[in-house]
Amino acid sequence: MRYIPNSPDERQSLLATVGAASIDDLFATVPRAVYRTEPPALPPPASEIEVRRDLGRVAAKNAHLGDWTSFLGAGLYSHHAPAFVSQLLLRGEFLTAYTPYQAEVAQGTLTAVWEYQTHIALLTAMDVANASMYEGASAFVEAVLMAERLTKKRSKVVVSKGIHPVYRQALRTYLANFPFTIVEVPVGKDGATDAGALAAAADDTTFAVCVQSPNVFGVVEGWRAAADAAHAHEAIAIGVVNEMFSLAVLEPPGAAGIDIACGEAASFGLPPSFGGPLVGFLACRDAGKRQIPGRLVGRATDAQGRQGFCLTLSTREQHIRRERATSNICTNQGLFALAATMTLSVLGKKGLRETAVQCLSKAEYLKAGVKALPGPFSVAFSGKSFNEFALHCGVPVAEVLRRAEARKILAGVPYARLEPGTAEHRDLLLVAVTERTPRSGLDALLDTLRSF
Amino acid sequence: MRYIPNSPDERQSLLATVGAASIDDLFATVPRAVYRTEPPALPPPASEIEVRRDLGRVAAKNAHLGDWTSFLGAGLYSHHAPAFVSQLLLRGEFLTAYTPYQAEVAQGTLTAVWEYQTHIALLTAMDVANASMYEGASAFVEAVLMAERLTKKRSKVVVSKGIHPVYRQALRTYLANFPFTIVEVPVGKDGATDAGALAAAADDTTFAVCVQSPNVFGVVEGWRAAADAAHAHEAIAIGVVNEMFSLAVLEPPGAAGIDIACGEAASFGLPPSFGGPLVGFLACRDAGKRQIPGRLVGRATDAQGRQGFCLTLSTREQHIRRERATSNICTNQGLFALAATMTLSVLGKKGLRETAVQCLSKAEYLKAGVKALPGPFSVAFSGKSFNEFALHCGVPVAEVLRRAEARKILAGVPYARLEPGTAEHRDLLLVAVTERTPRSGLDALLDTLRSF
Amino acid sequence: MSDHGTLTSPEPLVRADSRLDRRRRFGSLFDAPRAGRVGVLLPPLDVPEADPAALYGRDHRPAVEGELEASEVDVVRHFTRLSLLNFAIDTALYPLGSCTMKHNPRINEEIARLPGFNDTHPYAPEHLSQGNLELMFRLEEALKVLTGFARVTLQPSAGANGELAGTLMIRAAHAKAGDARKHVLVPDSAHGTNPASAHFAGYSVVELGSSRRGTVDLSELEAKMTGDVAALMITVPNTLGVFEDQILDVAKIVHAKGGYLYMDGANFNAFVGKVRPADMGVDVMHMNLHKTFSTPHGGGGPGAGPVGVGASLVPFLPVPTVERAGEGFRLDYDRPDSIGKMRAFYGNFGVLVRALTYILSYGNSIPEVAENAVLNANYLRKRLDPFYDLKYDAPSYHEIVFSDHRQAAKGVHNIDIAKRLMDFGFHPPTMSFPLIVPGALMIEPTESEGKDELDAFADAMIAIAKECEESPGIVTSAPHTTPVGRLDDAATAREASKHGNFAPVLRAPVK
Amino acid sequence: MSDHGTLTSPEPLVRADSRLDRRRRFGSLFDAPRAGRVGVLLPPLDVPEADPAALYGRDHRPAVEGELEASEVDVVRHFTRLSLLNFAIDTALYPLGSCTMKHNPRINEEIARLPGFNDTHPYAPEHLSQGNLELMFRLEEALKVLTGFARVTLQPSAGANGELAGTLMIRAAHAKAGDARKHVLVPDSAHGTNPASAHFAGYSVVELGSSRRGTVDLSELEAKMTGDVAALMITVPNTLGVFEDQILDVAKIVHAKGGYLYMDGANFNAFVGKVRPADMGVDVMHMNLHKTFSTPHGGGGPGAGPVGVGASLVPFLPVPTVERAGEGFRLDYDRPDSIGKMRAFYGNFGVLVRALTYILSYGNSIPEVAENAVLNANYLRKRLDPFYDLKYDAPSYHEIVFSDHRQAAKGVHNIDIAKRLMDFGFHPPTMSFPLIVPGALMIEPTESEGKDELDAFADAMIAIAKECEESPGIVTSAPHTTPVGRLDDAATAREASKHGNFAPVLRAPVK
Ligand SMILES: Cc1ncc(COP(=O)(O)O)c(C=O)c1O
Ligand SMILES: Cc1ncc(COP(=O)(O)O)c(C=O)c1O
Repeated sequence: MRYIPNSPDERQSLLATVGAASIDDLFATVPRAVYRTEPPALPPPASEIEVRRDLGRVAAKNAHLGDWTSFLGAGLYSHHAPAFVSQLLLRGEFLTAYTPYQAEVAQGTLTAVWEYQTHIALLTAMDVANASMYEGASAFVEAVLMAERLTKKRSKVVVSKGIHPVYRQALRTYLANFPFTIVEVPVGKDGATDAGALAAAADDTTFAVCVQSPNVFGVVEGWRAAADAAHAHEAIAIGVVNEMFSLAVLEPPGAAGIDIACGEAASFGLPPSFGGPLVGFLACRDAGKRQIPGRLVGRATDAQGRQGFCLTLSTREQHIRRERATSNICTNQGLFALAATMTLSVLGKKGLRETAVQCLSKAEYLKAGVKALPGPFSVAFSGKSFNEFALHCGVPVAEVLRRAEARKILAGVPYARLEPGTAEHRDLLLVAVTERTPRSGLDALLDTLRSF
Repeated sequence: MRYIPNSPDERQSLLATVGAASIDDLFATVPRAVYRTEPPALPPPASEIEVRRDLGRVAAKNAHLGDWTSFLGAGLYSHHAPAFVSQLLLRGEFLTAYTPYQAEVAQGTLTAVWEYQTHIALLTAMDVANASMYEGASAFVEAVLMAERLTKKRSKVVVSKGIHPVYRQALRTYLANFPFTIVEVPVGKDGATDAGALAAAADDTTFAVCVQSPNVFGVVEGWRAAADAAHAHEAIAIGVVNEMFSLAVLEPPGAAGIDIACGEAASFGLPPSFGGPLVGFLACRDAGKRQIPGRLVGRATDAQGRQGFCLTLSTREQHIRRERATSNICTNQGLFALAATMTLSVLGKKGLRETAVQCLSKAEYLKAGVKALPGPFSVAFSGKSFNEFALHCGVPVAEVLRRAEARKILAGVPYARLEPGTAEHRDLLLVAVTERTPRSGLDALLDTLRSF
Repeated sequence: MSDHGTLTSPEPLVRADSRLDRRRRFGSLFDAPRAGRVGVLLPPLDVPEADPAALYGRDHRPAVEGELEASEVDVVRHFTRLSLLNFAIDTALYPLGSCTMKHNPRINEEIARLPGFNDTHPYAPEHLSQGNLELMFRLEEALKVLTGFARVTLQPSAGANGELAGTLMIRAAHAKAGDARKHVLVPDSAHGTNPASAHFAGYSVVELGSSRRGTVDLSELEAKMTGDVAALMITVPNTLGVFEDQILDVAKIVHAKGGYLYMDGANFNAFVGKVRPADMGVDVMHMNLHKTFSTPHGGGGPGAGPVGVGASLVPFLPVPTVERAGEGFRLDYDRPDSIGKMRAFYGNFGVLVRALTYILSYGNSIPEVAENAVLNANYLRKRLDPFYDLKYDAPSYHEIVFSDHRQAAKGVHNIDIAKRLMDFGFHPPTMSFPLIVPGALMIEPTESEGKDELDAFADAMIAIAKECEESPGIVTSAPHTTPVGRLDDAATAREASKHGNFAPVLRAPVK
Repeated sequence: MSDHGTLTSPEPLVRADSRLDRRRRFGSLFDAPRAGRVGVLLPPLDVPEADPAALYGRDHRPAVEGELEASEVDVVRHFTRLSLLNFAIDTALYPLGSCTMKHNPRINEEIARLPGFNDTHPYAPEHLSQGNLELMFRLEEALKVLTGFARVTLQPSAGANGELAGTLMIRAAHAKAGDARKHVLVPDSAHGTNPASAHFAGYSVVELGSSRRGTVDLSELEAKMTGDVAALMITVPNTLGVFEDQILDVAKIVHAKGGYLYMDGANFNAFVGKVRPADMGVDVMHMNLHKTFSTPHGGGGPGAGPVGVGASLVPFLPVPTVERAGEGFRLDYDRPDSIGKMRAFYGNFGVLVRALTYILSYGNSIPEVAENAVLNANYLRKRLDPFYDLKYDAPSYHEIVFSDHRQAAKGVHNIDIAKRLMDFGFHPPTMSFPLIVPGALMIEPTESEGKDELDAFADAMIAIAKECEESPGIVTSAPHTTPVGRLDDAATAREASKHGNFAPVLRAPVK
């Protein structure tokens, strides 16, 4: 039974109406050779009491951030999640609805998506944003594919190594079977992409030039180098952001020549949830909107002049265009785009700014503290940062983590975690703060480092 | 600001409309001698981040039952709470509505209350149940006061000492200023109220005879002795229940001559929450309904013949009858009556029975285990029980608790906790189980006892 | 989206078809039997199964006849659909006077649901309950700061229960002093629970008239405040929303005769943080945490009714109190003069958690609550004054009590106006009291409404006032848009009170 | 309460007044500017405040112009009101074909919200993430049991992403074997994501026609299955709800030519626990956890699209995989032939938690899911068959695809029937595909609907069929009871696609 309402009698009466002698009759066209009458090798049904006991124990084996002082970031930052958000997400009308194909009975979802598009467009200073992508890395890949469509017959994409390694790995995976070459450009001493190398790498076969800011090392490198390099060859400039609060105090991609902005918007109150579900975003200039992947919501009017919202420009999508669609995406991250929208709504202009200033201030405090340390630690790059920076460790990073752990501190993310198997940056620890990190936590980390 | 929407400008415009120069003007009729212009001596406003940190730490100082094997009961039993209940209780339409004075916009609440009344009436086999009382003890007091109104000009209430001591204390408190005498009747060797003493205590000045079953010692004593004692003198028989699951396997008060049933219904999925909010119930025979305290919901019809529900028999209540009302209760336990109703709805006939049988079986297993012990422990009373029994300890009860605690076991409730300051039953530990208590927990407790 | 604000051009007539609409279908689960359906799965029984029939013999009950059989899907949908039939603060302004229907912050719910609070047993050892005792201690301290009282008991389950506790303490104090008294004075404007509580404390109630300004009539007070009067139960601001400007004299008069001044704190929202009741000479006062301190009313409850008392009443507080003990806290039962217990355990603890969360959230800025509550009420007064009668025109605080005097001339009464408001999506005001205002419309917006929502409500009230002039019929026949129209509650009460006629009026019959 | 079941006597005409009703008022928060309002309070900054303007110079941004200013009350009410405009499973049957809109158990939400799962970071050290790794390991094991595959990757974010991952693995396998191929065969009945995914994996799509029975046409398959074809993407049961009874031959034909058989597992609900795809010769298959395994669709997502593969494709799985390591578990990145990563981190972990909770809840009784899903669909087919055309009348499994053929004769099309269903409180069926059924009405009730709800839906469909005969106008002008009527999406698309015309169509303009 569990979640099957019908009683045995009701099932019998359905069977009778259907005119079948048994359930098996309904499966008559399944080849007997593969039709199983034995139950699968799973345990018996578990009651809520048992599931809570079982999975409660499993959950207890993890370190949850609430119990620790955490400096973990590297693309996923745990900011404040307003209390009302997770409670309103439990409303069945949001939780248990499907994609709003039928506008008349989905105005709740549609209005919220339109607001999400607006928030993303405002933050990135872009014209148009879509209804969400899976997460940052695939959003980046979709942006690159979109750029290729926008620039006919080109084969090269120039990618800064300041972009999160995992995003670059995903790009290699998706592009494996296309005749495109990926050229990666290193970062300089300041941790920013080498502008010269970037310009040099771009040519008339290039369809996109891609950078991230703040980049994977936390360095704020801005957008202009990429924009210039791209536009010198009529290529598309792609800007990646995965700490959206930075856009409350830093020049947005749309204001600095970037053509497509993409990345991760989980900073807006999403629980980290071991890395998913998150919410990817993709925004572009008006010129690109017909090539944008995923769903778009637009404002519309009914025959009585009542206004509402509905899905639009659907001819871009797979259910109509099939293999010629702008993407294969169908289900996206609706509920978590809604969570981000709720959070942004209550943060507002003022809350965005205050949060960003707090993040910056705490990171600057920590950087200053590190610089003042006698020991084997230093700030790896000279570039400006926002709420994260790369800590250069003169001792094994693993040892730093161990000592911090003893004090209930998660000291940061070793760069090695981002690119297992490569030898680069083995001595870097990425350290991130948010408005939730108390000064006592910052001092505790500095103490730990001082102990070396 | 916090939860005040208006901006400073908006407040100014309101002030202007009102025609006041300042907020202080609005408080002009407050005697200046007591009007304070200094902020109160409280800390500055705390953000959600700070409140979570602060009160999260406070909460962490408690032993929460999920982390322990708990045998705590003594009037409050933690049974299974279906997952959907606490989530649906968060729906603003239930959570943030007031008492359903206006039926047309409160059919949700009214329908649920009517269902609650039905569940309570069915369980107790009574004709009518009210919309809820605060909790068991005050429900018991209201039942006694109701009995007095139903039997004119009588002055004595006979009360079994099998009734939870706290309920009896509350009775003494409420009755302090009425010319009534309370006669308490002890329990016998079997732990049940001495039937002879009960009959002897009742006379023609008696307006009520009150017993509890299962009683505070967990003994199932049934209702007939009280019913007979009361009815011999045309007094009202009152039956108290605070473990409602017992009614799934035991003769209900309404079927055994009890005139008013009352007590605690928290067993139906309410979180213990350190003893409140809980949900008291009061049910009676048809003859008593005009004297019932609290709210009642009835079925009604509108002019178009559409059916609905509304508050009814309100002339009993304080907002109309003032000092001649059947009670002073106004706000009751609506939301938790709803929680109990949701839980009962999904338990249904089958779930009620299964749960009760599991409780009984586990308690019997534990009792048998205790009886088989060599050491200084025994089952204190020979009477039958349901899911709780009194353990007689030949060693200090405190020592038993201590040793159990070391094994993450809350061994039970010392009777001394129920009646601080008196010398009775200092050697008794009340041990309760529910369907949530795993056999491993039962065996662990027996092991602990064996260690003596 | 439908345009905001303006109330022009009602929508064209459409077939509502609500009987066709599954989402609007409603009714009791008991009306739609689902024989054989199952909702809950339990773990397999891991001990030998006991046989209740054998064990209990003739006391055995085989089944609870008439109980439901439903699946989880049925139940989740039923209650989700039911919720859609309710108005609530979360959907719109809810001006139910005297009930202080303010925003219920969700952080309160989150904190109260922490397992460390929610999943704790009142009889767990004290050393394993230190967090709960600390929380109660901190809440009492905060309430002491806001009221100026010596102690506050958190035990009463709601306001009325607090009134009873307070009155019982007064009675105990007089008894201890060998000065038993018979009466309690209650103004005619008081809420019904006041006289009822006084009665259940064993007092006879003497009613006190109100002055033309709606406040206590001092001369009448002088006259009635005899040596046999235990206390005056006063409400400040009173239920007209008027502040007792002579409260200090009132206190003097009562105290001069050895009486206690009890204050009903249901309207504390009007001056929290700006006036300490104790400073006004109040000896004892209950607070409704579910009003002033934002704990949700849950469609009927729960509430919590802490009672603050001056030094002279401290010995009589209910047991247990929470006391400091070294680093930690303990429960104190050893209070010989205590009135005893108002209930089992320590109070509606979960409500206390929410209230402390709220107090911490505002902290020392809490006077803003009172200031904006009073400002909002006065704004509505100003906007509605031209359209509705105010019987008492003393300065308003947190609420305003209009009457239907003017509309009644057109045959429209407060109840009609209330029902018509529903068509505009607003919950009606309070009408059942104060009894001194016939056809009362008691409106309390609270501080947590913005100008836009206040204006929408005022626009609706004004539109209705116009309808009363131009087309009273649409008002007297309202509501038109609710799932049911006005219910014949008189008929229901008649049926319900008939002997032997309890089902299906008051409950579902056993089928 | 309105009587259950019967569809007689629609209610009298009433003025809906929804523009007057605050609760039905809706629109974007961006439409009602609330300058100066504040929603969130942060802790006081406890370190020296940095000055972004000074630090960033010309890269500094002073403010996000156009962003909202709203109070918490405004926001909570806005989203609560918005929710009231949605249909959802929690309010009524939701027969959106191919989407498997089944009951979403609340225990799933509770478990997924445990801080131990919800508040964990993907880059926390592995030894501090053992619970998460164990959960993923156990889910993979359970899915292996149900599918019969050698391994399952949990990384893909949704079904389409799983399709891409699966196709990329096929491509990698052929490449490794030095046998690069150009085409992928996709039946004309397939969901749009199939050809789209094949395309994004770098293949050209060759369409395969369907037989008269709606199944794959074997002779056409034989003809098109050349050595240049990498795979056939098949859906079982297909989007007509018809089971590929010749699936074993299909597999033989594909394998004989060195191709892989990809199965779209979106319809797994029709046979979960009763047939293991691997046993049918399927080499790779994605599952939609947000369909078969009850994770909520959330109005658009998130989903999760695990992909099961046979032994030959295991080397190509995305990294990392979860492997046993002594007592515990570890992430394995050292897989040289891996296709790499489909996304950051490890997948939609929170969705995985819900799915495992669901699988544990059913355990070995999970075949009942498929049995009842198929039974319910066949019951609806039987009841509706007399009123609607079935283009393909092969035996139905979990869904039925009717057409509007008969109604079209009266000028009523599937879209009209869909909109009219809304007036009855039901969400419409799927209409956008399968493309081989013109005027399709694809109906999937799922197992979690009881007879009463199925009957109410059937009654509604039948009532509409009658309306199509007797008063088609009421159907073609539907819906009549929704907050907005049919929106002119053509006009919106026209506006939206115009150059430079993005606001206010696609977003709010900066005011
Ligand atoms: C003025 C007044 N006094 C007392 C009460 C009674 O409080 P409660 O409902 O919490 O018992 C109320 C609320 O109904 C009230 O408005
Ligand atoms: C048959 C079929 N295949 C594939 C998909 C795509 O799955 P998703 O939406 O999870 O990407 C769907 C669901 O929309 C579907 O119905």
